[in-house]
Amino acid sequence: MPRPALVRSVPLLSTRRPLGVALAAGVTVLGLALTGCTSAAPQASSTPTAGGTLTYASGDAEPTCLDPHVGGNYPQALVSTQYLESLVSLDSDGTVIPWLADSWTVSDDGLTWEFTLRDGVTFSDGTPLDAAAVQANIAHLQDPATGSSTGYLALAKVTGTEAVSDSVVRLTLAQPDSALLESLSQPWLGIESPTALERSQDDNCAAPVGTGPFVVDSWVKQNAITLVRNDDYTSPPADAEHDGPAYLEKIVWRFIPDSASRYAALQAGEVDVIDNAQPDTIAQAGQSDSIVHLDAPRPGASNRIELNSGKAPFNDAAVREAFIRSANVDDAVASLFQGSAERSYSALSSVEPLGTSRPELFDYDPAAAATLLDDAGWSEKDADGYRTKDGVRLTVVFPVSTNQSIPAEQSLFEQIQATAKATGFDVQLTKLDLSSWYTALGSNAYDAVSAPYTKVGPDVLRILFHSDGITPAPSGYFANHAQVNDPELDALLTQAGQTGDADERATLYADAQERILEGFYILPLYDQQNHFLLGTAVQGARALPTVSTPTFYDAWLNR
Amino acid sequence: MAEPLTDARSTGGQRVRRLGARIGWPLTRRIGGAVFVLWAVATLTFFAVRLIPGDPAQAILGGPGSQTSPEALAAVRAEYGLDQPVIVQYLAQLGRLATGDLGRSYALNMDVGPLVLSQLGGTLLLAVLALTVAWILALGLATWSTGRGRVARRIGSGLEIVAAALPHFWLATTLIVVASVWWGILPPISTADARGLVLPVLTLAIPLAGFLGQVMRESLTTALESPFVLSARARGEGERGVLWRHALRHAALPAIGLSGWAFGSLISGAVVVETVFARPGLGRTLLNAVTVRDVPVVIGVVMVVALAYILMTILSDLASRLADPRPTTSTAGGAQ
Amino acid sequence: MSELEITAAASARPGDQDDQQDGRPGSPSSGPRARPSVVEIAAGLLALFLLVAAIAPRLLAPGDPLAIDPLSAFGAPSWSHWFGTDESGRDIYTRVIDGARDSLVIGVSATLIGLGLGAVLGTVAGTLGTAVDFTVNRFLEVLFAFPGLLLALLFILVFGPGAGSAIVAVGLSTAPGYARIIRAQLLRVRSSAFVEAATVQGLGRGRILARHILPNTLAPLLVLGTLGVGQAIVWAAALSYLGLGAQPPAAEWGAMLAAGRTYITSAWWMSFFPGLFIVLTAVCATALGRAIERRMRHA
Amino acid sequence: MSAADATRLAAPAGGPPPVPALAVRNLSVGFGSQTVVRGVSLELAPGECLAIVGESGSGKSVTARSLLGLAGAGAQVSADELSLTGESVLGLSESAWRRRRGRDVGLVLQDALASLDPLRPIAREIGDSLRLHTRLDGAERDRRVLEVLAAVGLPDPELYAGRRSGELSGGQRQRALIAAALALDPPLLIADEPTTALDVTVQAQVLDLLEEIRDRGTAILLISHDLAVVSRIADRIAVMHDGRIVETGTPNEVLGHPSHPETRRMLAAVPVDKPRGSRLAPVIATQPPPATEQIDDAERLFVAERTRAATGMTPATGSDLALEGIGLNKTFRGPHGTVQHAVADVSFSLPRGRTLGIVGESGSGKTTTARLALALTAADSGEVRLLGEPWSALPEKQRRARRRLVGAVYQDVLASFDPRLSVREILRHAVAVAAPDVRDGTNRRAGEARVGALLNDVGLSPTLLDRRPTDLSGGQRQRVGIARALASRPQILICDEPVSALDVSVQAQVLDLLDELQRELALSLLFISHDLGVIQHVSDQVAVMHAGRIVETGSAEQVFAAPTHPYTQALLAAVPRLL
Repeated sequence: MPRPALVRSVPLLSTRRPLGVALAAGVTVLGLALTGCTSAAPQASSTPTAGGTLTYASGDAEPTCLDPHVGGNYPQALVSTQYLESLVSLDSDGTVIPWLADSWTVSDDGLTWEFTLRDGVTFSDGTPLDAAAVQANIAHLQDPATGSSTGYLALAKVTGTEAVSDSVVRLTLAQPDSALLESLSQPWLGIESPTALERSQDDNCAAPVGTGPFVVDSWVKQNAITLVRNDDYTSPPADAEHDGPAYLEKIVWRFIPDSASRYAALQAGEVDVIDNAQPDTIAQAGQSDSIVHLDAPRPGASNRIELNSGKAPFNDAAVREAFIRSANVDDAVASLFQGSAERSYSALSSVEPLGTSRPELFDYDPAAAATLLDDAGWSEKDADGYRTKDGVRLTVVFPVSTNQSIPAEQSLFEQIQATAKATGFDVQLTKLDLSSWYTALGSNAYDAVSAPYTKVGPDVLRILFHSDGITPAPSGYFANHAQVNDPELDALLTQAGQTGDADERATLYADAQERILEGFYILPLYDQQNHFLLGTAVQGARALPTVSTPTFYDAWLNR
Repeated sequence: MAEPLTDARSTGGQRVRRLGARIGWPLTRRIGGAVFVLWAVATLTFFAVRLIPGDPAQAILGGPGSQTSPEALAAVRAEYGLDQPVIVQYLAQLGRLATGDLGRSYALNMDVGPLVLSQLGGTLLLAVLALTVAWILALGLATWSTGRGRVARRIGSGLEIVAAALPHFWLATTLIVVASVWWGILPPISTADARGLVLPVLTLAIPLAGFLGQVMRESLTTALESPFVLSARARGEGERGVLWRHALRHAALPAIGLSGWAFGSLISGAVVVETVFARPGLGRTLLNAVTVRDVPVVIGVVMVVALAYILMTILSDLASRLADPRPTTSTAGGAQ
Repeated sequence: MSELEITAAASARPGDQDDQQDGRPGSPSSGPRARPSVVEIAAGLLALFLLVAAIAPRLLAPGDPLAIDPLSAFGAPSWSHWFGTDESGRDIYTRVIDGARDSLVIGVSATLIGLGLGAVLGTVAGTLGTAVDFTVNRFLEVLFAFPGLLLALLFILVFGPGAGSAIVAVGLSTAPGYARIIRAQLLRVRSSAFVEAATVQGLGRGRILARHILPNTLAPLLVLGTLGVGQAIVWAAALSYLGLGAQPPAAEWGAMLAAGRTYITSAWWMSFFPGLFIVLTAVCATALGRAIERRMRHA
Repeated sequence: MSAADATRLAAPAGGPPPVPALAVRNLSVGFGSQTVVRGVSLELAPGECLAIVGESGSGKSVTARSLLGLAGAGAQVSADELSLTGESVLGLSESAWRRRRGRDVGLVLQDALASLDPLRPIAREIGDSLRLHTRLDGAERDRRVLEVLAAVGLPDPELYAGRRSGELSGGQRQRALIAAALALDPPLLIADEPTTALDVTVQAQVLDLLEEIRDRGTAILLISHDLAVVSRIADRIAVMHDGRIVETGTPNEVLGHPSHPETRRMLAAVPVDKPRGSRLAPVIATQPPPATEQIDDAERLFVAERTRAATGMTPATGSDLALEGIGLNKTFRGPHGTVQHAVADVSFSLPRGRTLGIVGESGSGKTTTARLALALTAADSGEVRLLGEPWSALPEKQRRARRRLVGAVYQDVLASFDPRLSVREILRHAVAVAAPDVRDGTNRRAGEARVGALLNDVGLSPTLLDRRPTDLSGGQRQRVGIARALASRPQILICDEPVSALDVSVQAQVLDLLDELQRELALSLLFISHDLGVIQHVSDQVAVMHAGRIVETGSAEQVFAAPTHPYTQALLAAVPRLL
């Protein structure tokens, strides 16, 4: 039984995450945790058989629109991976490989890209895939009426498109963007039928039309999306296991928000695959013969607590360091995640090759924390044992999104609350629903927060730590929750985003990470958890190495 | 049991007419009252949701996490009339509601009417089944534990009290663990066939049965001590006959009156149960809509629930009147 | 005077016992003064235990309910941890005992708010004339048409989550029920023979209200309240499940139950014991309420 | 009529001694340690009517129920013999009992409204016995139900078969109940107070019906508290007291030559044909007068006050009418816009110090008249004047000050007490309302004394002061009610059915007390009752009400001796008399 990658065990995380722009790091790409382990199939010897219905149970919120161009969050990516395809993909080593585009070229100044499309591909509504179709997709993403968020930002530097021929499309950029290919590989930039895009947004949201191995058949809100096999499928990515149509006849995509119910459903055989598996169930699955674990940490940022350096008390680096030193994260991760998550000491996901890890900066050292606080003027203690300075209590307001933090993570925060209390921090956890949580962030009513960010490549650092990210959008949204405002860091990140030279880029990102970690802006916890549990009947399922969404093209049922 | 009516035409007809007179006038008043309640519910909800912090335009554009441009926000505000004064928005909303138009969801890219309709069936089915099962459980326990001595009575009323104290979500999880994980006899989530309904229905029905049972037991005791039961026994009626032909009907009266209220509490329970069992339905829709500030959906669901509640109350009144044709009618209780 | 005395003597004759329905001593009206039943004693003891837990938790559980010990997390019930440990290695017994205060405070204050509001609404409706009665009744109907949980949800979303909000929210959503009961009781008392008798005696409206109607209307509140506390705790637990109740690390039972539910398949004790205490409290409250009711009815 | 019935009708009266319908020897029934029936023996032949008479608590109902095996949970029944139609039923199993009930013995209870399931049509109730004991199909049962209904004299049985007990009049209801017991034509019918709640004319009809049934050959065991009622149809009377049968005999023997003191006491208590002012209850001075100093004080105070009250009684105005109703009309709106005239054109006058009796059957408007007199209900037209001054016409605020002049005594006296209050509190409140100094608390001691005096006035021991009314007997309660009415030193007492709920001997005591008080305190009494005997006994003037109108009025002697109105005549004819 070749068990799939338990290589890195990880935390999981739950629902929707806003995705930021992908940046492109030309050639460099990330290896996924699935390395060498693309299949979750327990019986490698069997021959795939066609047919059958696979039931997938998602713990994420049900998308409000199945077209990932609209908005663009992870739940959309999960399901659209089954019916939409991108121009390029990544292989398990992180190398960009052809998908709907056979090949591509870039001009020396990095401002003009030409993609040659694969021959003979048609959308499932019969529309042929051609240059005009790609143009229509880019136009759709850039049209404000679409309401695209993730895809829109990914294409921020694209200023024009042109059909060089039926099969060659040219993109013109305002500035060089070495992350372009990675951006295009993301499911949020999946290519849809231009004919279908002509329809009203409602229709398109209900059943987007792509070139993928499955087709959206029906969507009963709050119940299930039914996907059926695309029998005319011709365009698997270069790293697929087979050609032609998928094995599965049908996928029923369900939403079971309650984690206990979801796992019970898998145990009872009512569903075949669940996502957002909880640590205790992963541990149980490890001892079970009937359930297989698939671990696919997401790329981009690690899961971390961001400390708001924009206001007191964390505008003082010493207090930030004291907080980090006073938090016993290691024990908490060990007990809560039961081996399914590994502690991170980096701003980036462990799947990012350019990540820098500095364990020594995040040691649990309450004594050092106490000294730091004493020196910083927080030397008094009040009746409850909390430190004060000038009569003000050392309070850390920590809003927790119940949508974004799984129970184990919420418990982790409680343990941090408890250990930090010993040093004299009054950590005030507030569980909030997503809207309230964003409102709290938007009104700067937080001292610490944990917000996940998924994105391919180290360019995520620019989004999270460049001072541009402090200014909120009209919606109140901003990505730089640590409110890092460091001109030198800004320069490093801008430069890294535009350089064409891989070594230089690596050095620049390394420097940038040093500044971030040594500035104690963040307390890294672990990778963004992305665990799937599969019934043993499911064979050949794997996660795409782009943003770790599962694909069932190669999957088949061994019942 | 044959209807002992001798002249079905005349007496039956008269009875129908008398019944009609008894119900007719209250019914028209009821309809007036219902319209008022619907209006008030819509108004309250409209302003209550408005009090929740958060920008509706933002909700429309994919929630606060999305990165929207000021232009898009302005466009949406204009499109949905959000730039109008609140009172204008309120009147517009009322106007739409009056014509049966529930408006368009901010978050779900669809009209509220079809959405609510598509979710209504599941919840109604759940609620009606749960109500029925609760009745069966309560009646079963009452009949089992009556006339079997003190111990049985104690056990019966003890079970009722415990059942009424069970939190829905805990009961649901326990049922899942026992029936699905340990025994593997029932699916833990909703399925296309009826098996998937068993656990959700039980989850809702058990606590409710506890309530109904408590109410029923009290009136059952009274009924069993009444002279007409003695009369029936004197005619040779056995325990079972006394119970089914006489006492239970009296015992059921207050519980029938409670059914309107019970329905309301089932809807609250449905919020939890639909989440746990991943069932489509109004409860889950409502919870989601509230968390993303989807005002039209919230109002739409609340209106439909209020309407269903009103209908349920009327039905339970009607049932009370049918079960108890005596002219002194008590209004359906909303008692706890 | 002798004649009157004689009458007095006559009236004391043993034959004058006409209220005893043909001498059936087994009839239910005769027994209830009897000493408390086993169930009542058990409920009383449990109530005492909970009260001690709420007032002086350290007496029953000397440990710190917030003390984490990650390395002994998810411990099954054992000699050192009677109820096991939770995901952070906190002792569940200690937390359950410590949670009594929060849970009881939530249950009691929510019930007080509900009852208070209900009493005011019910009394206002029952005393201030038909116009007010009509208005209040319509208002109550509207509140009834709202699913209780939605009322609570809206309230919490407007005012933010937390124990305080949960208390008010639960109180608000139970108030209409109480109001109806109280109004019905008031109407019954108002049209009762003894109120009429007071009118005949020449008592003024205000005096009748203060001396007869209100005391008799509000007397059942104690029973209602006792019965309501258990339900309020269950309600608050539901809000905690939806993540809208008490905030961490408070050891409120509903929050513990909700947190433990996640681990139901691997650590049943995490949700079992808080759940057990919720149910026990509700049962205990109901049993006590019933006992009080019985005694009041036959007093 | 069924075939069985026909045979029985034809059964010869003579011949060998028939198998007794009921034979009981030495029956004892106990509940726990308490024995309520002690060694009762009875025998009842077919076609015979035996009446068991006794007051509440005498054990007569338990006896009756034991004969059906329905003595109740926890009852210990023992007997040397207990047989129905010659077959022993001692120690029968529950299911064997069930087969006999309804078939071998039928039971008719008091208060048909409660004894017929109010939710089921009477046809179903009657058909139940048929369903349980025969194999008749639905149509046959329906036919038999109609037969029985016709046999009990319900007019238009087809119309009534589908109605529920609440939709019938009292008489119809009682007939239906009897029909239910007779559906299978059992040889023995046990009727437990079958006429108690009924109006006198209806009562007469029901008694006629029972007589008819008896004459058809059914043995009837009639249970009643009312000697006059049973004397009418019983072949033999058994007087029960304290669980024993103390006297048995024919009506002539028992009523004419009562041998047991209990029988004599019961007979004496019957008010019918007893002249106004004569005592009904025996005077037995077994208890010394309360002699504490405090009571003596109270007594003195009370006497002094009474003297004052008597002197101040001289009317300020010239009227010698205590209460006067002039042309009173009151209508109520029915459920569907119908108008019911509860009281139509009623005038009455109550001279000072006298008693006006208003008598009428249920629904005659007498209670509405009482409420109008108390100014609890406003008349549509007409006026009530008090001591010659406006009363009903006053606004309540002004009337309130004068309310202390009028006291009221109620039928359901228990309901008229605030359930939270003890006797002491009830009386203290009543005293306080009338006396401002007591109310202010400035003269608390005087208030206490007055309470004691009142209690003494109505013949109650001060030991009862801290009890609650629920813990008192019915007679004691009514005395407290009277004491409360007297607290404000009223000049007028309005008594609405004050003794209807009481046993006849207790009733006698209360009537004596009222008579006593009237003379002592110079009270004017408006006395309302359905009971002609009581009215005759207490009244100086009588008004007979029927359908909202006063059909006849005059002095008691005149009305009872020579009624002019046909309704009064019918009413008087229906009154059950002792022989």
